[in-house]
Amino acid sequence: MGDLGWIFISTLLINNFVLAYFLGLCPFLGVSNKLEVSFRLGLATIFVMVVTALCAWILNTYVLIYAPYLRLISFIVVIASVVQLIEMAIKKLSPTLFRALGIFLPLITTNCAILGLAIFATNKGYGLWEGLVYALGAGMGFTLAIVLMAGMRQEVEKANAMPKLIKGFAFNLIISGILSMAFMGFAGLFSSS
Amino acid sequence: MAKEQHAYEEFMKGLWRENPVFVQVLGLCPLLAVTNSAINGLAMGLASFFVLLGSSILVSLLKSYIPKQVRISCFIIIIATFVTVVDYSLAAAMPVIHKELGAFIPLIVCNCLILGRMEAFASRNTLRMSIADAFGMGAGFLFALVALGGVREILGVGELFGISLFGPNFEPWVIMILPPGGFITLGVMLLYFNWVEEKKNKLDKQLAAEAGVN
Amino acid sequence: MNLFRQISKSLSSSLGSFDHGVHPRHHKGQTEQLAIQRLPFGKRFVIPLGQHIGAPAKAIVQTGDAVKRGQMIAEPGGFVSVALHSPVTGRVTAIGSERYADGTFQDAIVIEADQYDTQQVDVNPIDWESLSIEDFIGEVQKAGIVGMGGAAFPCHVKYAIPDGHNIRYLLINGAECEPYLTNDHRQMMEQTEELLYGAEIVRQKLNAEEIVIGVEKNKPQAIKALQDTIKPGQPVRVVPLEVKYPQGAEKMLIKSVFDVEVPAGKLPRDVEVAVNNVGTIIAIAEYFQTGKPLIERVVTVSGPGVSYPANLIVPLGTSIREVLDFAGGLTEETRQVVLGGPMMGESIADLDAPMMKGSSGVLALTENETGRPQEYNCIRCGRCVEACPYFLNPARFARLAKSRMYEEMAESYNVMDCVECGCCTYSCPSGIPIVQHIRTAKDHLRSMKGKVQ
Amino acid sequence: MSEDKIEQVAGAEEPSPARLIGTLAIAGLLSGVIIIAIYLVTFETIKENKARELRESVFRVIPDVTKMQKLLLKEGKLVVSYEEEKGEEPIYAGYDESGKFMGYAIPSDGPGFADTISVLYGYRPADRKVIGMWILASRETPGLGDKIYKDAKFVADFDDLAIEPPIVATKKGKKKPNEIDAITGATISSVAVVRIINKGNDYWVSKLPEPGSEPVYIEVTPPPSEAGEAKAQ
Amino acid sequence: MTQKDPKLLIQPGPQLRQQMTTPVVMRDVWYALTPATLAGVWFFGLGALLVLLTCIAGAVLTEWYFAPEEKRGYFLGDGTAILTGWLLGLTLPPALPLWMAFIGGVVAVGIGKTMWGGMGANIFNPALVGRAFLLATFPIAMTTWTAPGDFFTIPSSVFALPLMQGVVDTVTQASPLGLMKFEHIDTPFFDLLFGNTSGSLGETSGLLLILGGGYLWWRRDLDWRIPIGILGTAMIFSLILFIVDADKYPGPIFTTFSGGMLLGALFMATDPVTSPLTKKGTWIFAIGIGILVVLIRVFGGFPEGMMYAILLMNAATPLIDLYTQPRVFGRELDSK
Ligand SMILES: Cc1cc2nc3c(=O)[nH]c(=O)nc-3n(C[C@H](O)[C@H](O)[C@H](O)COP(=O)(O)O)c2cc1C
Ligand SMILES: Cc1cc2nc3c(=O)[nH]c(=O)nc-3n(C[C@H](O)[C@H](O)[C@H](O)COP(=O)(O)O)c2cc1C
Ligand SMILES: Cc1cc2nc3c(=O)[nH]c(=O)nc-3n(C[C@H](O)[C@H](O)[C@H](O)COP(=O)(O)O)c2cc1C
Ligand SMILES: Cc1cc2nc3c(=O)[nH]c(=O)nc-3n(C[C@H](O)[C@H](O)[C@H](O)CO)c2cc1C
Ligand code: SF4
Ligand code: SF4
Ligand code: SF4
Ligand code: SF4
Ligand code: FES
Repeated sequence: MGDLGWIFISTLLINNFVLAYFLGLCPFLGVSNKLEVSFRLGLATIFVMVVTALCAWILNTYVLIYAPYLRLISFIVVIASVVQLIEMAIKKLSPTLFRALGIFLPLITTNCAILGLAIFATNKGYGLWEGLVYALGAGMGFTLAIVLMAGMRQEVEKANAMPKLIKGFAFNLIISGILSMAFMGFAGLFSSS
Repeated sequence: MAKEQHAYEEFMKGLWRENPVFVQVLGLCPLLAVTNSAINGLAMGLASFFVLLGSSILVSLLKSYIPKQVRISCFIIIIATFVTVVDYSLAAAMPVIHKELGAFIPLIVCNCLILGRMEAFASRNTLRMSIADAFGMGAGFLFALVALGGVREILGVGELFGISLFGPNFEPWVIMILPPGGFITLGVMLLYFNWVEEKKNKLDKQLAAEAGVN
Repeated sequence: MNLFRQISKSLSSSLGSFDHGVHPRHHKGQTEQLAIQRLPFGKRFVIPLGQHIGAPAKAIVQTGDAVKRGQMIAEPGGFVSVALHSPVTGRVTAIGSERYADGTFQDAIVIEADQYDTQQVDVNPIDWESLSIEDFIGEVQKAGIVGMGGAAFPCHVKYAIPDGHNIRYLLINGAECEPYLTNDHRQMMEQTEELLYGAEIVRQKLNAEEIVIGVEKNKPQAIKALQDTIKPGQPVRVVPLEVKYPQGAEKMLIKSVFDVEVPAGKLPRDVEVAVNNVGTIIAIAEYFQTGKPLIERVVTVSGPGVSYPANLIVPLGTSIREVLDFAGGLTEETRQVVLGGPMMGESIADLDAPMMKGSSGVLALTENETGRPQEYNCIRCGRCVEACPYFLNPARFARLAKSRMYEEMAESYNVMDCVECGCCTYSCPSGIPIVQHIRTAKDHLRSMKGKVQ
Repeated sequence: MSEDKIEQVAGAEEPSPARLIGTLAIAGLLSGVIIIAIYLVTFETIKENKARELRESVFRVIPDVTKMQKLLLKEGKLVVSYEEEKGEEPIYAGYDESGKFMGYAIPSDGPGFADTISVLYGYRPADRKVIGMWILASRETPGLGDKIYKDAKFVADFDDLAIEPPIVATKKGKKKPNEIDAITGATISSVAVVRIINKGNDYWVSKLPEPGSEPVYIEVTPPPSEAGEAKAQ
Repeated sequence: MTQKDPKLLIQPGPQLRQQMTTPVVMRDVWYALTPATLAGVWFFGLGALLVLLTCIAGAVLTEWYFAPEEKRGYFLGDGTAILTGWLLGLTLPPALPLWMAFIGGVVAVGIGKTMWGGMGANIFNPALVGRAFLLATFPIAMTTWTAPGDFFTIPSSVFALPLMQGVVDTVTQASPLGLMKFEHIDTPFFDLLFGNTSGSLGETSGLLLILGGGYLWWRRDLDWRIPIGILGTAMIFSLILFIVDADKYPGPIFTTFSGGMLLGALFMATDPVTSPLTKKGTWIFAIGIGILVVLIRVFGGFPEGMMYAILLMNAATPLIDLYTQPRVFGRELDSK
């Protein structure tokens, strides 16, 4: 397994952002009731993450070596502006998508998965390519998790059988727990042999 | 005096009745990510508390100068500033804890609880009320973090704040400190809150019914 | 992928069948060797005005009127409606509310038979060859002929082919896939000539090229009788079909015989086919040969709860009780009496209700057949999905109906395409009355639609 | 402040873009000032903490050392470095009180059971042996994988370990000088540590100078932390 | 009024039903499991029987506790709680402390089933949820395999006090999968077939498991596509690897007969509730499991991947169901 390959598999499956790092829980729990929307949000997240990785690398390489203390602020500001641009673009290109994602597009910005990506990639000292692959893996891992979750939630909501008491967040958290348990099966993948 | 009462109300609201975690289910990411022990929960809780309090004060003070159009950006900048302050202070004063919490301190910026409070409360209320609110919400968040961290630590390693509870032969429940344990424990705690709430509602109804009969 | 489809397609068509469906035991042994007998005339006949799909007929006789056997007593109430005729010579004793098989009350004409009449009718052949298609349709409507396959849909409506459509095949439905029933079987054996004669009439009137008769393979005698009677050069073909329920549902039959799917929401004529039941065609033949309208039909009386099962010619309007009594009455063990086949038929609430044009069978069932398993939650075993001949998703229907998500059933899962054949309920190990759920959903959806309009 | 006043502020006619940008700029400036202030206040301590941590780790993996210095690979040669330099992986040389070279501390990382494991290990070129191992960072399972640093016996296995042929983790009891005992229940993590060290050796051993010609400890230079601090000021 | 025929039933059609009912299906699975269970108890001794019974007790008590009072008989009557506990028990190490087994049963039914609304509503296989929970919670106890031994000797670990560690005082021995994964040692085929190896309580006798599976297939209780799909895929995948490097990777026979492969493929992946509805979906499900098992076994961190493979495909089942809806008769004909 090459390094890039391992970075990808690792963030996609083993260290899945949602299921192992608890990042991006708000959209994961908030939007995962509709499959279609989840999938689109996933795609949007992949895109924003890749852009973020690019921005983070540029900032790291050209700005932050001179002013490390600006790391957090500059990440936030740059990512927010980029997402703002994307939001405007989506509004123009696909009003349906814009409506479907509703309030969640701005939430992607203040989504800790995005900031977490930038910070983790920096902490790990990833270069440009590594950072981009990391972002791709993280975004796709997020999409995978949220799409699986949405499928399950749609199913159980149709069956509508669960006890009233547990409906809602408690239930979704426990499903996430089981999913996270299932994803533990990927631990150690490609690192044992 | 009435004011005093009010502030107290705000505080209790955040701590229990509208607990940001157990009732409003906000700020889950930092909550789950760091609560594999009570001490980490405490540290994270205090850090968030500080950021919330500081930002609330600043936002409440500056609210009339911030134009509506850029208020979110301003809030974020303010919050990010306080987070940076916490980050550096913690790194300087408590390097061990800082290493444990790792990358999650900067992520306080994204905690929607904090931004939400700025938007919904601090930017619309007096300094005094904002402080009370920040105290309440911060304490509520802190309480949730410590509770969750405590449960996970007790079962996960058989200790609380590093003090062994069950003796050396205890079989730790490893899952509790792993990610699935975080999800499941929080889910079960929410379930418990729902249950308490429902019981209370039932009791209230019963009391009301009895009052009606009398 | 395409290749794969084609192979599977050619395979399935060579078997002469459709996909999915169920294989209930067919229980036809009790009656399949019994020749058709005539049920003696009873005393009191009840002729409901609305015994077919469409508008009820309008009575044209009054209480006290004397009527002759075969005389028209009600005229069609619209285009999708047919005439009614008196099954006996006698007197009209009442016109009013009478009890139906399902327990409801509906308007009917009650006729007291004249005990001393011979009940003979004059033979009055009709020269069908000179009739225009419009007149032919009028005659069929006047003869009161409806589909005898169970639905009792006015037959002439099917023959009113709109411009731009034409019929290439007249498909005669001799599948008789419902367990227990053997009336079509016996008619194909005993009235082969009439069947072929009637088919020829309809073929010529519709300008169809060929007559195709689909018969399930478990009726070899019927297949042989048909093949022996067909004259060389006659455009008639007999197609043996796999024994499987619901082979006789018209869209399944068309798929089995021609390997063509009738698009959802479309009719057989859209694929250039007209489908008629064996009994329907024989009724047409009899009408044009002798002038006798639809006043009696062949009924199978069977089931473990009947002492002497039989295939009977029953004058319409005879009470179910008389039919059963003729067959030796019900045994002690009988729990349920069903009008029609056991899959599509309905339970009878009242044995004094009359036999109607669409009543193909009277079945007496015992605990063994009627006992229902306790209902359990759906275990998603997929048996219903594998059973549904329309490739619907009954498990999903059951689930959605329980949470009252009717709209989604229609929008995402095409519940309205369900023909209520019952395969899903039949196959469900958890004893879920899926068809019932579907009916509820459809009713709800129809009433919602009504409200919107 | 009452609700309606807020409404007033909000409902007033669109503030000019200049005002908006101005507000943001002021906010940015304000926050910049605060951030730089806290940075300056804490910088020294943080730097010191980090340096101390590093020193502790290095001292842990090379026995009997009291001094260390950072080395970087430049044009194929190891040179002493005092500054933060990007792009190059540093290693550290340890010396005893008398300034005698004792060994290198080499950082290396690779995939473990959960996430990347970062290892620092001591290497003595004289007899081509690993002389100590310490885990800098890992997310291995508590109670299982974390034995790679909590299990003293496992850590001790690396105190005297030949690197040729490449180190192997065995489950049958170590017999050869290049073997360590895998931790029962954490075989994967044990093997991962071994692989990470082998990877470090593959990269570094050929690049190190001949035994005996290691860079000497240069007393006069200020320690790295002071260099950094000087720069910041 | 016609009250002369009071006995007549009025019920909606269809009047006929096929004979199989859900409780009968579940009981068939009990019967199918019996031979392999007896063999497991025979090899691992009375301790194993205790572990199994404790699991069942945990599962049944949980079902009983959460069932509405008036419907308890109905809830327990379908036989699935016992089956869940039983299957969970079969996947556990024979010397597991009883208190852990009990917790496994409680979690299996509580989180795996009741929480979702009872039988039929769950998405994950309850027994495997229980097992996954136990494995992640007590990883050491759950991977301590005892060698088959004396029938009457019960390892003292079985009686460990609640919350306390168990001390295994009988012979422990790596399971065939562990030997293969970490030491590349093959186990003789004969042992795999007859179960004289260490491993989970009920997974060791390949032959008897196949016998039980065959019975279920004969009774039409399970969908043959699932075991065939899983085993076929896993065999092909491992054959390819075996050809690439026979020393490093296990061969197809070993893959099929070792560990939980047969138990999982025949009894757990086939759980109708948690597998797709349609034939096409079933194939996708089975092939997915086959690939994941070999992937995890060969390249992953665990010697055994069956449980995770099934759970992961369980999670994907709603999506599979959604995208393998059969084409409704007479619809979208032009898309052919
Ligand atoms: C589930 C189902 C089963 C049917 N089975 C038969 C059958 O066995 N024989 C038959 O003649 N008609 C059967 N029908 C009715 C046919 O679909 C069709 O309406 C009939 O053959 C048309 O002829 P008719 O109008 O002359 O009755 C069935 C319908 C359904 C929905
Ligand atoms: C409004 C309406 C118009 C119909 N027109 C025709 C028709 O023109 N030709 C035809 O073959 N069947 C026609 N049908 C009958 C159906 O195709 C079908 O035979 C009838 O619903 C009974 O089906 P079954 O006997 O299979 O249950 C019509 C049905 C309705 C409700
Ligand atoms: C929840 C869980 C966590 C585990 N964590 C680790 C780990 O961090 N490192 C490791 O090497 N093995 C870990 N394992 C065990 C491995 O999967 C594998 O079984 C073990 O390395 C085999 O070693 P053994 O053959 O010595 O028992 C874990 C197992 C479970 C169930
Ligand atoms: C063939 C077959 C296999 C089954 N496998 C399992 C299983 O692996 N685990 C389980 O908890 N229940 C199993 N069950 C029982 C039942 O389907 C299960 O408890 C449901 O998931 C409960 O809703 C099985 C049932 C059948 C018919
Ligand atoms: S707003 Fe932020 S903290 Fe709140 S739930 Fe959403 S992501 Fe979590
Ligand atoms: S009407 Fe029903 S019983 Fe008769 S042939 Fe058709 S499907 Fe079979
Ligand atoms: S009743 Fe409807 S859903 Fe059920 S099998 Fe028949 S057509 Fe399909
Ligand atoms: S046959 Fe019954 S139990 Fe099986 S999937 Fe269909 S509805 Fe569910
Ligand atoms: S807190 Fe992580 S996405 Fe919201």
